[in-house]
Parts: sequence; structure tokens; C-alpha cells
Amino acid sequence: MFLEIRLHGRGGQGVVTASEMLAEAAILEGYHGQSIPYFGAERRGAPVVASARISDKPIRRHGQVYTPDTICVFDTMFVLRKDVREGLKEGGTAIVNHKKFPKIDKFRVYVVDATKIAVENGLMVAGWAVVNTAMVGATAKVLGIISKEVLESVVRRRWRGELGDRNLRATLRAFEEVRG
Amino acid sequence: MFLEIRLHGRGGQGVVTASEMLAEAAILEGYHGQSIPYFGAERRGAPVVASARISDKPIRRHGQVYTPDTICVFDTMFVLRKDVREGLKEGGTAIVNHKKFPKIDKFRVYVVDATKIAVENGLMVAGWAVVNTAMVGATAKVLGIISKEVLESVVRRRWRGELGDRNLRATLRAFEEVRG
Amino acid sequence: MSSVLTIKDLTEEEFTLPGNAACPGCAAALSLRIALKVLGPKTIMIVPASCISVIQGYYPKTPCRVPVLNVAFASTAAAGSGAVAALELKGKSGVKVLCWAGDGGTADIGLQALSGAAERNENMIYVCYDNEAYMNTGTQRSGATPRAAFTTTTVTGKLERKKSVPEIMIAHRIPYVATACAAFPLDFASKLKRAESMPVRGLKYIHLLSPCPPGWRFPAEKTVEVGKLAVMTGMWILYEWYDGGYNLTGPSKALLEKSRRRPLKDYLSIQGRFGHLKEEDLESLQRDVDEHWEEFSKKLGIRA
Amino acid sequence: MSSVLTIKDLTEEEFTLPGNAACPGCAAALSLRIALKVLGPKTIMIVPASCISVIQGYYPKTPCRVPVLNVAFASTAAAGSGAVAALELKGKSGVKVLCWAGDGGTADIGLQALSGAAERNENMIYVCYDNEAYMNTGTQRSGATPRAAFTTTTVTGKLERKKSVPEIMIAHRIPYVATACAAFPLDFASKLKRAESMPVRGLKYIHLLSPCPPGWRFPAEKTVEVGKLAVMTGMWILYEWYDGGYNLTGPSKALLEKSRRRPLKDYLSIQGRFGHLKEEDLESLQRDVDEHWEEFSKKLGIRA
Amino acid sequence: MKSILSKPSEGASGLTGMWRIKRPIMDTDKCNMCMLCWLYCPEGTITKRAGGKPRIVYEYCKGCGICAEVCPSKAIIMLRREKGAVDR
Amino acid sequence: MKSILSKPSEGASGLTGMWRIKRPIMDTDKCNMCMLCWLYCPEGTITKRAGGKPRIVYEYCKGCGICAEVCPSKAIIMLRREKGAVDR
Amino acid sequence: MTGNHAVAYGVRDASAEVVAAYPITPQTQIVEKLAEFVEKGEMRGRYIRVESEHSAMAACIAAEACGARSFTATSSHGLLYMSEMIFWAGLGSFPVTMAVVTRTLAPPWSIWNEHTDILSQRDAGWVIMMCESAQEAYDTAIQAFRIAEDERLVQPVMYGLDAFSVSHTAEEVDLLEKKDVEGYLPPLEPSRLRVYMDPENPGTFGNLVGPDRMMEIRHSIKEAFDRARVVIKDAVRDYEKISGRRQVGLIEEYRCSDAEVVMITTGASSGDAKDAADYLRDEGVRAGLVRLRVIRPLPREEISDAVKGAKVVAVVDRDYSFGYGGILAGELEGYIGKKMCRFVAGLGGRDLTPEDFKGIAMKALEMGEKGDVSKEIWWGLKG
Amino acid sequence: MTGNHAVAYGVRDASAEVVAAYPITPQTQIVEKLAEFVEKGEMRGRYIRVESEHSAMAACIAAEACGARSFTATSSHGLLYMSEMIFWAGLGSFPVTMAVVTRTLAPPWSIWNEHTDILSQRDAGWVIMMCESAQEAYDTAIQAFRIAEDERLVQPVMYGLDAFSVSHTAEEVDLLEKKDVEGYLPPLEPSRLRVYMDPENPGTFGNLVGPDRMMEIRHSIKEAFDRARVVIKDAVRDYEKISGRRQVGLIEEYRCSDAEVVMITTGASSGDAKDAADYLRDEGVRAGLVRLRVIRPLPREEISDAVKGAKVVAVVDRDYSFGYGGILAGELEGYIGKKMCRFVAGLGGRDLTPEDFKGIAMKALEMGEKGDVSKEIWWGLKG
Ligand SMILES: Cc1ncc(C[n+]2csc(CCOP(=O)(O)OP(=O)(O)O)c2C)c(N)n1
Ligand SMILES: Cc1ncc(C[n+]2csc(CCOP(=O)(O)OP(=O)(O)O)c2C)c(N)n1
Ligand code: SF4
Ligand code: SF4
Ligand code: SF4
Ligand code: SF4
Ligand code: SF4
Ligand code: SF4
Ligand SMILES: [Mg+2]
Ligand SMILES: [Mg+2]
Repeated sequence: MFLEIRLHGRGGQGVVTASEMLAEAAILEGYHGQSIPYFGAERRGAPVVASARISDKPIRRHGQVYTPDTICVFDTMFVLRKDVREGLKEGGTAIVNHKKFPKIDKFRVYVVDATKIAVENGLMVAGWAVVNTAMVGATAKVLGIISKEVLESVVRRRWRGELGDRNLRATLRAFEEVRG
Repeated sequence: MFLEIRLHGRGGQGVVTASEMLAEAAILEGYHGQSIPYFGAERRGAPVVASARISDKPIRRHGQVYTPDTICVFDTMFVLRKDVREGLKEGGTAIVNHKKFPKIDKFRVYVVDATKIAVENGLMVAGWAVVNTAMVGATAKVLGIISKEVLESVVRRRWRGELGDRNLRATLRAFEEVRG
Repeated sequence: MSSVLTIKDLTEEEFTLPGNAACPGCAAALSLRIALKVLGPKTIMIVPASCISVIQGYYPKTPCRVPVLNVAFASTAAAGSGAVAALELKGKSGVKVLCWAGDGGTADIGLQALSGAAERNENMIYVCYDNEAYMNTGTQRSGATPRAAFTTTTVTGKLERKKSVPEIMIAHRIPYVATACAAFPLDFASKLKRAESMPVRGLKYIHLLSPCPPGWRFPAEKTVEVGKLAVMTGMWILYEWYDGGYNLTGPSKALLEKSRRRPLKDYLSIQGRFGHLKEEDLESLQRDVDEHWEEFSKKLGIRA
Repeated sequence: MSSVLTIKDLTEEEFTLPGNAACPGCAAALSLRIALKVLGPKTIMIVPASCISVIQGYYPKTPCRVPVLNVAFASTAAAGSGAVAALELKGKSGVKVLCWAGDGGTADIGLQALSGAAERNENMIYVCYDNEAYMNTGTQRSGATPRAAFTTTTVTGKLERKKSVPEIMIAHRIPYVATACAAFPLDFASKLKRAESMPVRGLKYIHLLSPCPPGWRFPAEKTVEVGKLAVMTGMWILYEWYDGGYNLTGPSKALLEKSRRRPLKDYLSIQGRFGHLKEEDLESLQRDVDEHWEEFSKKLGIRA
Repeated sequence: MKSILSKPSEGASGLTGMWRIKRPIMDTDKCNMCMLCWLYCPEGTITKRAGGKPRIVYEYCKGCGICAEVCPSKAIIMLRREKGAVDR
Repeated sequence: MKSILSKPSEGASGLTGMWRIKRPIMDTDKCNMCMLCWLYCPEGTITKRAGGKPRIVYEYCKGCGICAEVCPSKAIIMLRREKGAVDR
Repeated sequence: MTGNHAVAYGVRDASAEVVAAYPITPQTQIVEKLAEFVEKGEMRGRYIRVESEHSAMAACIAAEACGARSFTATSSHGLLYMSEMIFWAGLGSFPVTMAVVTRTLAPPWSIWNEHTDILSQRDAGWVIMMCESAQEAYDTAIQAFRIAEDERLVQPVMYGLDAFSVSHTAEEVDLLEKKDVEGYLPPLEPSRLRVYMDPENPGTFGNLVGPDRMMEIRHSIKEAFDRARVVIKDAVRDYEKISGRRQVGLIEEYRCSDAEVVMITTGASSGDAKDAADYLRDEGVRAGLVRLRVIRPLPREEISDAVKGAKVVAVVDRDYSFGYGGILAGELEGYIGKKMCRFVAGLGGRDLTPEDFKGIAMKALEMGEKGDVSKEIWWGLKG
Repeated sequence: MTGNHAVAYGVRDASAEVVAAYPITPQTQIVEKLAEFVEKGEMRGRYIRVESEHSAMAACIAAEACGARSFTATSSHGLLYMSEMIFWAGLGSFPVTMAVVTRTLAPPWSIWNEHTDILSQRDAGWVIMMCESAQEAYDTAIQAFRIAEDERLVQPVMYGLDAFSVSHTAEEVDLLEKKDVEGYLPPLEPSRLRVYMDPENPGTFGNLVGPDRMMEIRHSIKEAFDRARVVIKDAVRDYEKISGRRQVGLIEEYRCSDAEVVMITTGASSGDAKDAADYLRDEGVRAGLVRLRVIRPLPREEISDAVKGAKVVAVVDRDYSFGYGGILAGELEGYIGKKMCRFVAGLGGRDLTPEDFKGIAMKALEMGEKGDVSKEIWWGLKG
């Protein structure tokens, strides 16, 4: 197995953290995992990209992901942008933070209302919905190789106490609610 | 012709200037000339060495002089030091600032009372007799290839006005008074 | 020498074009926009590594409508000196040199070049926009970070006091030193104008407090409020120094008396970087402010 | 805090051995000799490129009986910081760190490291021996060269004023700042003692005027006289600053009144570096001194 | 010989209006033309209309909300994008 | 493993007495033991004798003349080397 | 864990005593983490928040001189700004260790990967290593202290992490037990130093040396470097024991022995090149790889041995020296000879993928077949 | 006139407009003389008495950006302290010129000759030249501006003077007429620049460049360097016209064509080596010499052509890169091949004389005969 995932969001949404969580979760599941941020001038609200790889063999390469199997779109606004879909393999998967979303023939599209989940769990920073944990939950479900237990431990490592609770709730709810 | 001269004196006596004057005078006489200071921590009173080369062919080498044909000893105190005479060729020439000086079999020794000449011409800096121009005059005479006219112009280039007069007087007097 | 500019005095022309890469609510971007309105197009900007170098976005585009020379982090004032020399030599004395550097690039790694230029009294304007940390690299402490503030290299709060570059510049006895705050753009504009139009040649230095939403951890829309509170609590004093003496300016004029100052807590509590402070820390910081004013008020007496 | 040491307080033990490479009559060598008598053998010296690095003569010998770490020109106070950290960590807090740098290595190329160490308030003593030019390289101007002095890079006299590092250090609000003069070794020794024995941790800075016979162009035996005249004419003021306030010390205490000061000319005229000055230059420099005292006397009032 | 200078242009960092999460909406009727919003807008995305009233350039407005904060007449409100007008 | 430290020794720069052009001569009778000469000698070439009187170490004395200048009792005079005692 | 954090953990586990550092993208995570370790008491050391990189290295040097194990980290312009002190550490034999997150030099500003920065310091008397992954970054952080402080060497060690692709990429990292590391490293004793500031036994470091003695002092460093190979090999061997993981010594040979085309790389993209070699072999091309883990001392013989059997060798430089060429190619030229193709690739942060390396290997084979390898190829250059 | 003064006169005669410099032994005479020229009105330029070398180069760069011809000079530690800005000038294509008086790097302190300092900057995007004599120092000071500002190149130029043996040695120097120099150099117009700060036509220099564009910007500098050979040759040819004196281009070949042993040297001691070659020929040994006047761009082909006929080649490095070897030998290895002997000589100011070069040549012949040239020889090393 060799899976390449690319995550698209905006500064403040926790895109890089999400890709790290996915890689970490895969590792805990016994796979090899890697998370690669693309680093630019990171401003709140500005486009951000990160990638992750999951494999059953050690991952040696270190470049960005150019032909993802899966893309994860944190922000509805971006869905229609060409660069977001660029390189996505035919038959690949798109997981989109949205209420509902048109089917696209070439890809399998999953949607999850991560913003709502984040808002309802109080995951807001300076007016921003921090949707990363929800998106991780949804992606984990779609990938099908990450268990809820592992998700929990990945969340708990990062956020202690009550904040951890809320993030965990968001993660698991998205895990449940994502639909394709 | 290829002549190598090494000058020994102390900080404040103008040793480097003297070697430059000799090289310059040789050039004005139609030879090629070169002056090479040895640069250390130059302190008033501390030992100083410089060298000069005079040749009828262009001088290409740039090292110090290790086997001089002629040494010029600005300071009586140094005369007996081994390092001052080191490398002086057999039959070489020593020009010494001294009232009189014992003959040494292996070398031709010339003396000139440069200190007296400097003092009498008021060439004093902070209690120091600046004997360089006198030593240049004496050396020029001994070398036998530098004329008084050239000496004058070499002195005048360096010191204007009355100071030039005094230096010139010292140079020419040493030119006359040096004896071997 | 106390003419204050009004909104009407500022040209409508923009010299930093919209669509740059500053964070939303960036006071540094705001201040630069104002500064260039005051100085106009005949200005060459020298910019070291900092948020302002990133704000310019990617080659081959730039938002800046004046020439900008980006330079190495430590070299701002030295590059300014070279530019001044060249312009004077070429007879272009109408062109101003504006060095625009962050607090890290001024108080820390650029201080030496600045001090050298100050000693040589180079004829230029130097603005330090002070967001009190290395923001471009993600909020590490700088010499100008205030005591107790959280940064990523002082996770339990900075132990040392803020280095005062304006006071250091005053010790250099250059013709003009002033402080300003991005929340009072007209005060800042007036000082720039004064610096620009001074008859004496030499280095004019303005130290501009520049609130930073992500670095100080407050919402973008609070930039002006936070800046105003910095002044109204007395944490940041607005003043000018020239001809050997100090002047308070703007709202700071009214704050000599302690009772007129807002409690420091008002300023600290709306910023995440002070979120870890306990009551006694707040009190200790309040004492710092009070002492600082006391010391400062004595200096106000001195005008040669 | 005003105990003054006497000759008897100085140990007979020498920590700089005779036969070093200083010029005859060097005030820097004299002062270092005195300093190590005060601080004693448990001192690690940090020395940048300067006359003092040359004075040590050639490997494998050294005149210094305390450990000496020669460091790059710009790095004195930073190296000092590293030494302090290591010593504290190793539990050797009894060992003092003494940074000993020239004016070039302090006011110019070493200023940034010094300012950084001051802001971090590193626990060490920093002495700048100020011979008012780059002497080791043959008398080029430094930031600390006084106005009008001849150097090989200001052959018609320096145009700018002397940069005041002590005032810059005061602007950093470190625990102790003092000036001293090599011609008053006991005043210097007392200040070092004070710096060493202060209860507060932090950077103690002493700026020591250090006459230089070849660089200032006077005969070697006049070193002490020249130094004394610097103080007696008021060209150089002996003071301390701590706890937020200034103290005059030694002969400077008596010189607040202008009439008590010797005419500046007495100081200038015995030095070749001022030999080119005309009468009006002397007057203008005298005015500088008078103004400086006036300004300074106002500061004396301020003790927090 | 090739110049390697970047040239001034709007949107040097793209259509920064895309970064916005809240949208400033100006009620021109409430506006007293004090121009404080113009003065304080970090982006320079408030311009003057012919009539002298301010106008927001949405292509680049990052939605920081400063204009709304400084407006003395509360003529500007910030709308969450989700609920507000459709973005370009 | 080799230390590359220089070791303290007198005469690290040679017999610096050789640099001298004038020689300080002390008249111990005139000396009042104030030790100012000792205090001010840059070289540390004035030491205390058993009796408490100062003594000059000529091997290294550079002849700067400071001791003579600072001596309040004029107990030290500087002799031109040429006319004075023979140097070691 | 990212490569940057791996370094910070390695430095912590090696009980570094003095850390002096200045932030610069993409190194900041290293020093932020270390500052946190120190502030939270997870590390006994001191963290000096210096005002520049020049001061960072100066502080480390002085700390070493006073007997403390010291560390710093920087990148690109920080590295150049401290260059004087880098030479000071190297020529003065201060066993500082330093992580260098390799980044493109300005102007114009760029924060992305390139190796020119670390290579620009290759004359400074430091051992230079490069890390391929976060795991190797951790391992190297620890090994660096062992190598630097080995009594046979006593020289500083720097190691490169490719910007972002190692520094910020999160990967699996096995950490060691603190006590294993303690046993592995020399004791924290000043005796390991050539320069030690000891008031009980005072000496002066660094005063003038005349032309009569200097060359011998330099030669003693050369001799230390002659021993560096063995020192590194020993350090790697002993590390294998405590970690139970295979380690690479001076060079890593990957499917080299029978390869017709061998690529020579260093750093992060070596992994991409290995993948490429596998792909090529799947396609019937016998490709292999030599990765330089160590750049100083330059493992010339090891490399020339490793590539002996190849028809053609492709040196891939992610660095450039104008008027000279790719630096590694230039340095290896004499040892590889007429079959060496020079590729310059991945400058200014341009990414390199397995596809790129496939292309490079094929191009090299093609050039080798045509018999002309003289042209330097800028791989991936746009119109 | 000394080599240092020769440089100062050259800079004056070339009408440099902004000089920014910081003193360091043995460079001081250059800047003292220039300060004097400016103060006494013998030169129209400005002299900025900066507080460090980093600032010196920064000031020169900004002056160039504002259209002024600029110059600085330094040595050893000054060079390292400005290293960041040296790269800035090179990578930013600012045609500054700089004299470097080559001096041994500390620690321990040494003020004497060695070439490691100037070579340590060889990746910075500068043309690098070395002067053999005071005359060549003067000539190079002028030619450097021409080369730097040539529209086909527009890159900075640095040139080395050996400490003391060129810098302080007084020799005969012919000066040119000011007007000849004016005709020779490009006009003092901003148009010659790639970066010009013009309020009438504003642009931004140096803002971020992403991975998508950076490599192409670097490549444009590589292309400029590809043209540098021709630019230098043209500059030399035209200079011969105005000076009426023979000039050396990239390399000087001395009695090379029939030589059995060829020495490769650079800088001051090349003259000693020429004398040695003559002596050896008197003794029946066919010795010759290649002197590198230019080190960047590295004249590889020229050298390999020049030594084609030789039995053995002795590269004499007055520099050292630990863990690598003599730098010139390392760089030329691939172009000289198996007959190259590597000598490291004259480090730390150790003098080199014709006797030394005779010895070196003979040793090389001996090694060549024995068929083993692999050992690096540290010439003149004591006990
Ligand atoms: C020599 C050097 N060291 C470090 C850096 C990395 N760096 C770039 S910008 C920056 C922070 C700038 O801080 P400041 O001057 O306060 O400006 P701000 O980013 O806060 O606006 C740093 C550390 C660099 N570019 N060059
Ligand atoms: C980076 C660097 N630049 C320049 C020098 C050359 N240099 C050595 S000592 C010195 C002058 C020192 O002046 P100062 O600090 O005043 O001490 P002084 O020699 O006057 O005692 C200079 C310029 C150097 N060693 N390093
Ligand atoms: S980090 Fe702060 S200073 Fe920098 S651009 Fe963002 S708001 Fe402005
Ligand atoms: S030049 Fe001056 S400071 Fe330096 S050793 Fe000589 S007298 Fe002392
Ligand atoms: S701030 Fe409000 S009232 Fe003033 S101009 Fe803007 S919208 Fe109108
Ligand atoms: S929201 Fe911010 S960017 Fe938009 S117009 Fe208002 S002040 Fe300007
Ligand atoms: S200064 Fe004079 S009186 Fe005093 S101890 Fe010395 S010699 Fe005696
Ligand atoms: S002459 Fe100078 S060196 Fe000699 S003893 Fe007197 S003070 Fe000391
Ligand atoms: Mg900042
Ligand atoms: Mg000095």
C-alpha cells in the first residue's frame, strides 16, 4: 500500500497539524507515515497546502505530493480552484468540508460539515473555525485504515484536558458523519 | 647585478622608510628595486627588519631576503646579535651606525655615526634619533650606484620644506662621512 | 515644532498597493502605508529580513510603488548609508532614504549598523516598527520583547526588560528621535513629516509600536484598540527628543499623572501573550510602568 | 558605596608578567595590570582583536597569569556570555568573567554583542579601554575618536563627535556603569572592586580612557599627565551610574563649576593628534566641553 | 542585461479578498465621511468615491474588521462570510 | 590530545629592556616609599625590595619614563642610554 | 516527529549544556523546542538567547573553552553571518556541534531548500555530515557530539537537514534511552578539550603565532582530520550497538555493486533517488546510488571504490559555485574521472522526485553512451 | 609604491564613487590612502567610515543599487565577517569591486600571508583574481571595474594581494593617464546595472522568489559566468592598448610548452617560482610554470591545455581545506589527472623562496618517476 494525501486549507485552520495527525495515526496503526508541509508565507486566511504519505514499506522519498490519491479540502471556497485538484489521480478521492457537494465523475467525493462540527464544539480561534480535527476524523474514516482508538490517542497527545475533549468529539463526530 | 640588502633597526628609527628609499633610488638610477618590510608588532624601540633588492633585471621574487649581500645596522645594540648577521654572505658588507667599529674578517664593515648626524640635524621624535635618512645616505655611498642627485629627489619626495632640508643634510652628510 | 497633520493632509494616492501578503489587521502594513503617503514617491526604501520583506509577496510582483532594496537582516542602516552617499554624489539630494526595519532587525542584529550610522550621522530616516518579537520567523523573543511576554523562546514569559532603542539613539545625540504607535497614525505621520523637514542633516529615528494580531494573540480587528491601550495605560510613551530635550506628544501628554493612566491590566488582558500572568505578575508589571514614568518625568525637565 | 582603594589595597602579585609587547608607556597595559590585581587569579579574560591581543606576544608564551580566551573582534560580550553560562552550569560561580576590549571592539564592531549581553544582563564585567582609535592597526578613527582628532582615516580631523558608550550602556539600564581613566588607577580599581562586589547579578560596564603615546602622538612618559589633563580639563568626566542615578568621582567631583576646569587647550596642545587645530577649532572644542558639562550636570540631579 | 526587479502591481500576493472570513458591509447612509476607516485600513482597500464617501475594494479586503472598529458612526458591520453575500 | 595554550612566562616578547632608549635611575635616598612609581609602571618592572623600597627590573623595563614623571620626590631620573651605564 | 524536533531531542538526550542560538526559518523549531526543554527543566543546560548568529557561535566557543558541551543551529544567512566564528571554532579546535537546515541563499529571498549554504563552509575545519531523514537527524545529533569530542579528533561537527523536506517533514523517529546515550558519549569533562580555561592552570588561547610555528599548528588539525574517518566509523559502530539500528558510515551504497549507472547524492532527496533506482531496475535498468553522509572529510576513496563498476556516474548537486559548477561534482571529478556526468538540480527549493532521478539516471546513461559527459546539465530548468 | 598603494591609486584613477571600508592589517594602507584622496579632494568619491566589514559591503551594495561605482578592501577576518554580504553582492549581481589582502585566518592570530581567506569565498558569485606584483595590483584594480560592469557580466570582482609580499612590498608601478582610464571603463551611468533604484521607475529588489522561479534566476548568473572568460580577455586586451604593457589573461604560462615539470601557483610567490624555473633550466631540468591570475571562473581548460606536455605537475596550494586538502589541487584534480602532485606550502606566513620551488619541482619529478603522486606534501614543515 502506498497512499498519498494532499490537504488544502487556509492559514489558521490547522492544515499542517492535520497532516501530521494522519501520518501519526497511520504509524500507530502499524504503517509508515510521513507528513510534509509546504511552507510559504503563512497568513491567517491565506491558502495552505500540506501532504501526507502512508505506506506499508518505509517511506524514503521526501518531495511534495504531486499526484495524490486523496485530497482533503478544508475550505469550501477552494473546491473549485484548479490548483486544488491538480494531479489528483483519476478515481481518486476528495474529502470536502461542505454541507453537500456535487458528484464529480472522475473522483469519489465525500463531504463533511467540518465547520459546523468545529463551531458546535467551540473550536474557534479569533473568529475562525478550526476544522482540522474534524477533517482528520472524516479522512480517517474514508481511508478506512485508522481506528477510532488511534484517533483518540493522536488527539490526546496534542491537546490536554477539556480542549482535548472537544477536539476528540469533533474528530469522532466527523468520523461518523462523513458521507460519500 | 642582483643585490640584496637587509636593514636592522628599532621601531621609530624609520627602517622601512629607509628600505623604500633605497629601492626607489635604485629605480631612479635605472635599476629595478624592491623593498620588503617584515611586519610584526611594531613597537617603539623593538627590533625591526626590512629588506631591499636592487637588480638590473626585473625583480620577480617576493620573499624576504635571507642571504643578504649587505646589511645595514641602524642600532649599535644590535650589532652583536646573531640574527642580525644571519645569512650575510661571506665577503658581504655591513654598514653600521656607530662611531667606530672593529673590523670583522669575513665581512667588509663600514661605520657612520648616524645618531650624531640625526641629532645634530634635529631629527628627533619623542626623544628618538631618527637615523633612517643618514643610514640611507651612508648605504648609497657604499653601494656606489646611487648619486647624490637621486638621493635628494628621494628625500624631497617624502619630506617637504624645512624638514626636507634637514633630512637631506643628514643624508648627504652620512654619504660623505661613512667610512670603511 | 509641533504641527500635527490631519487626515486631509494625507494624499489619497497609495504607495503600497492592495493585495499584499500582510496578515489581516497588520499594524506594520498600515503604518508603512501611512509613511509613504507622508514621504511620497521620491523615497528609496531599505528593508531587511522581516515581516515587511514577506509582505512584498513574490517576484516578479511587488505592492510597493517606491523603489525597495531588500537587504540582509543586519545591514539596514549600513545599506542606507551607502544609498545616501550615492544619491548625494549623483546630485539626487531630493530623493530620501527610508530605512524600515523590525525590532529584531533594529534592537538586536541590526543595532550595530544603526549605531554606526548614528555616529556618522547619516542623512536618512530610520523607522523601527516594533512588534516586540521576531514575527516573521514565528514569534521568538527579541531584545524589544517586553518583560513577561510569551514568545516561542520564552514560553514561561521573558525574564528581561524591553531594550529601549529610542533611549539608545538619544545617547547617540542624533538630531531627532521619536516614539510613535501605529494606532495613532496622524501622530506618526506628523513625526515623519518633522523628521523629513528638519533643517539639520543627519539621522532621524522613529520607533513605532506596531501591534501584531498573531504574534500578540489578539483578534485582527483589535489592532487599533490594543495600540491605543498601549499608550493610554502608559506602557508605551509617545515622545520626541530633539535639541537636547524631550516632549511628550499626543495622548501621552496627559498621562504624567498616574491617575490619568488606564490600568495596565486593560492592555495586558486582551492579549494572549500575557495570558499566563498571575495577579502578582500584573502588579509587578504595573509597578514597572509607574517607575518608568517617574524616571521619565525627570528627564522631561532637561531641555538644553 | 564610595569606598576608594589605596595603593596598600593592591596586591604586590603581578598577573601580567613583564616583558610583554606593549609600547613603552602604554596606559592599556598599565590598567590591565591594575585590573588583575583587583580581580585576582580567579578571573577568565575574554580579549578581542586589539592592542591587548598583540601585547600578549607570541605563542607558546604569554605574559598573562590568568586564563585568556582571545576571540574574534566582534564577539567579546557574546563569548563572555558563553563563558558565564558554562561556569555557572559547572558550578564555578567563584570564577569571574572579565571582558577587556578596545574602543573599536566596543563602540563599533563589538557593540551589538555588548548590547545583546546588556539586554540579557549577563553576569560579567566588561571593561572598554578607550584609546580613541584603532591603534593595533595603526590609528584609524573609531566611533570613540573625539571630534577634530587626526587619525589616518581622518587626516584633516574627525568631523563627528565621540560616541558615548557609557551613555548607551546606561540606556540599557544594567546594574553598573562607570567611566575611569588610566591616569587615576585607584579610582579605576575602586570601580572595578565595586562592580565585582555588587550584590545584583548582571553586566557591569567600565569605560576607561587610556592614553596612547604613539596614537595620540605624545612622548611615552607623558601618559599619566595626558590622562590627568583629560580629566582636569573636563574633556573626560569620571562618574558612576547605578540605581538609576549618577555620581561624579575623583577629581571630576570638583569640576562642575567651569572655572575649576583647566582650559581644554592644555590637554589638546600636548598631543600631536590635535596639532593641526587652529585657535577657532580649540574654542569650538572648548564649547563642546562646556556644553557637555551643562547637559551632564542636569543629569546629575536624577537619582531615582 | 536583464533587470531583476519586481514591478509594482495590485494583488502581488493574489486576490487577498479570498483570505477573508468576515466581510465588511458599509451603510453609506450612516457614514459621516470622517474617513477614519480609510485612514486605518491596513490594506488600502478603502477608497474614496466621487461623492467623497468611502468604498471598499473587496478583491483585496482581507476582512480584518479594523474599519468597523474605528468607525465612529457604526456604519460598517462585519458579516460572517457564510451568511453574507456571495463572494466574487 | 595536545593543548594549544600559551603558557605564562616573563619576557613573552623577549628582553624588552632592549627596547629602552632612556634608563630610569633611582636614587633610593630620595625615595619616600610612596610606591607611586610601582603603581604607575605599565610593565610591572618595579618591585618592592625587602626594605620596602622600590627596585627596577632592567631586563624588561622599557624606559618609558613614567616612573620618573610620577615620582613626587624626583627620586628617579631618566638617563639617555648612550651616556649612561652600559646595558646588560 | 519532524527532523527539527528530532534534532532537539537528540541534543537533549546528549545532555548538551549550553545552547546559544538565533532563530531563522526553517531552523526555528529546533531552538524553540530546546528553549522549551530548558525552561521546563527537561534539560539541565542553559539557553542563551543571543542577538545574532555570530554571537551564537561565539558563545558556544567560549562555553566549550570553559568545559561545557555546546550546540547551536542555524541556516543560510545565519550560517553566513556566523561564518567568521565557524572558522574560529574549526581552526581553534572547539568541539561545538551545529545543525544546519540547508536553505537557499539570498538575494532574492528564498526560504527553500538548497545545499550551497552548508557547503560554503567546507573549508572551516569542521566535520560536515548530511541527514536523509528525521531518524538520521536524531542519530546524527547524538553522534555529532561523540565525533566532535573524540580525543583523536576534537573538532566541531555540523550536519545538514534539508529545509522542509527533512526539517519540517514529520516521520517516525526512535529515541534512545538517556542512559545509553550517556554511556555512548564521552564524559562531560573538560579534559576532552584542547583549549580549557582553567584558573588553576592558566593559559592563553589564541595569541599571535609567527610564520615559524603556524604551519605546524595547522598540520596538527590536518592530522586530526586524517583520523576523522576512523573516529566516525567507530562512532557509528558503537551507535549501532546502543540503538540496535543499522547506521550509515561515510557513504551509503544502494544497489551499487552491479549498477551500470550510479547516482551520487546527499541529503533528503537520496530517498527519492533510491525509489527511482528501484523503479529503474523494475524497468530493466541497473541503477544504483551512493549517498554521501559525510562531506568533510570527503570520502573520495570510498566513493571511487563504490562507483568502480559503473558505466556512468551522475553526480547530483543541489548547490552551485559560479564559475566552477556543482560543488560535489567538482570535488569528486578527479576520483571518478571521465565517466562522470554533472547534474545541477533542485536549486532554490525546486523539488526533486523519483521521476526526476529516473530522468537523471537515464540522461546520464545516454550521455555515457554518446561518450560525451562534459556538459553540466541543469535539471528541470524552465524555458 | 607598495601593492596596497597601487590599489588605492588604481581605484582613484578608476573614479570610484563610493568607498566604504573598515581597517584591518595588512589592508590598512589601501583605505588610509583612499580616505586621504577623498579628504584632500584628489578623488570625487565619498568615503564611508563604516563600523564593520559587514556594513562596508552593505554600503557598497546599496551605493551600486543607486548607481554609484563602489569599492572596498579587506582581509582574512574582515572577509569572513562580511561573508554574508559578499554572497549578497554576488547573488544579487552588484558589480562591486574589492581588494583582498590575503592573510592567515585565526585562531591563533596571525597577520601573515595565506590564501585560504579569499578562497573561502569562492562560491559567492564573484570573479576572483590574484595579483603577482604591485604593478599587477594597480592594473587589476582598474580592470576589475571594467570586468564587473561589463554588460555581459555585471557581477562583482575581488582580487587578492598576498599579505606583505605584495601589499607592503614597494616596487615600480607605472600609472595610467586618467583620461585613458575613463575611455577604458564603462560610463558612470546607472544603466550598466541590473538593479537600479529609480523613483521614476520604481521596482523592488530581492523580495521572495518561490521554487518555481528561483533556479532560472540562478541560471542567469551561471550564463553570465559563462561569458566571463570573454569579458576578462577583452578587458585585458583593451588594457594592453591603453597601457602599452603586456597583460596576463586567465593564466600565465611561463616556459611551459616544453616543460617536463610544471608548477601551478597563484599570487606573489609565482615570481619566486619563475626564478626557480630559470635556475632549474640552468641546471638542465625543464621546469615551467602556470600562474592562475583568475580563480573564478576557474580556467580549467586553459590549465589542462597548458600542462598537457608535462610529465608531472606540481600544484602549490597556499591554502587548506581540512578533510579535503589544498583547494586548487582539489579543484584541478579532474583536469590534470594522474600526474598531479599536491603541495601545501607557505601556510601561516611561512615564506616561499626560489629554493623552495626548486625543491618542489624536483620532488614532483621524483614522485612522478616513482609513479606515485598520491601523497599530499606539506612543504617546509618543521619537525
Ligand atoms: C542573519 C539572519 N539571521 C536570521 C534571519 C531570519 N529572520 C528573518 S526575519 C527574522 C525576524 C525579524 O524580526 P523583526 O526584525 O522583529 O521583524 P518582524 O518579522 O517581527 O516584522 C529573522 C529572525 C535572517 N534572515 N538573517
Ligand atoms: C572582523 C575584523 N575586522 C578587522 C580586524 C582588524 N583589527 C584588529 S585590531 C583592530 C583595531 C582594534 O581597535 P580597538 O578595539 O580600539 O583596540 P586598540 O587596537 O585600539 O587597542 C582592527 C581594526 C579584525 N581583527 N577583525
Ligand atoms: S506577523 Fe504581525 S507584523 Fe507580521 S505581517 Fe502578520 S500582523 Fe504584521
Ligand atoms: S598603540 Fe597605544 S594602546 Fe596600543 S600598545 Fe601601544 S601604547 Fe598601548
Ligand atoms: S469611518 Fe465610518 S463614518 Fe467615517 S468615513 Fe468610514 S464609514 Fe464613514
Ligand atoms: S476589513 Fe480590514 S482590510 Fe477590509 S476594508 Fe476594512 S480595514 Fe480594510
Ligand atoms: S615614586 Fe619616587 S618616592 Fe615614591 S616610591 Fe617610587 S621612587 Fe620612591
Ligand atoms: S621606565 Fe617605565 S617601564 Fe621602566 S620602570 Fe619606569 S615606568 Fe616601568
Ligand atoms: Mg518584530
Ligand atoms: Mg582603540
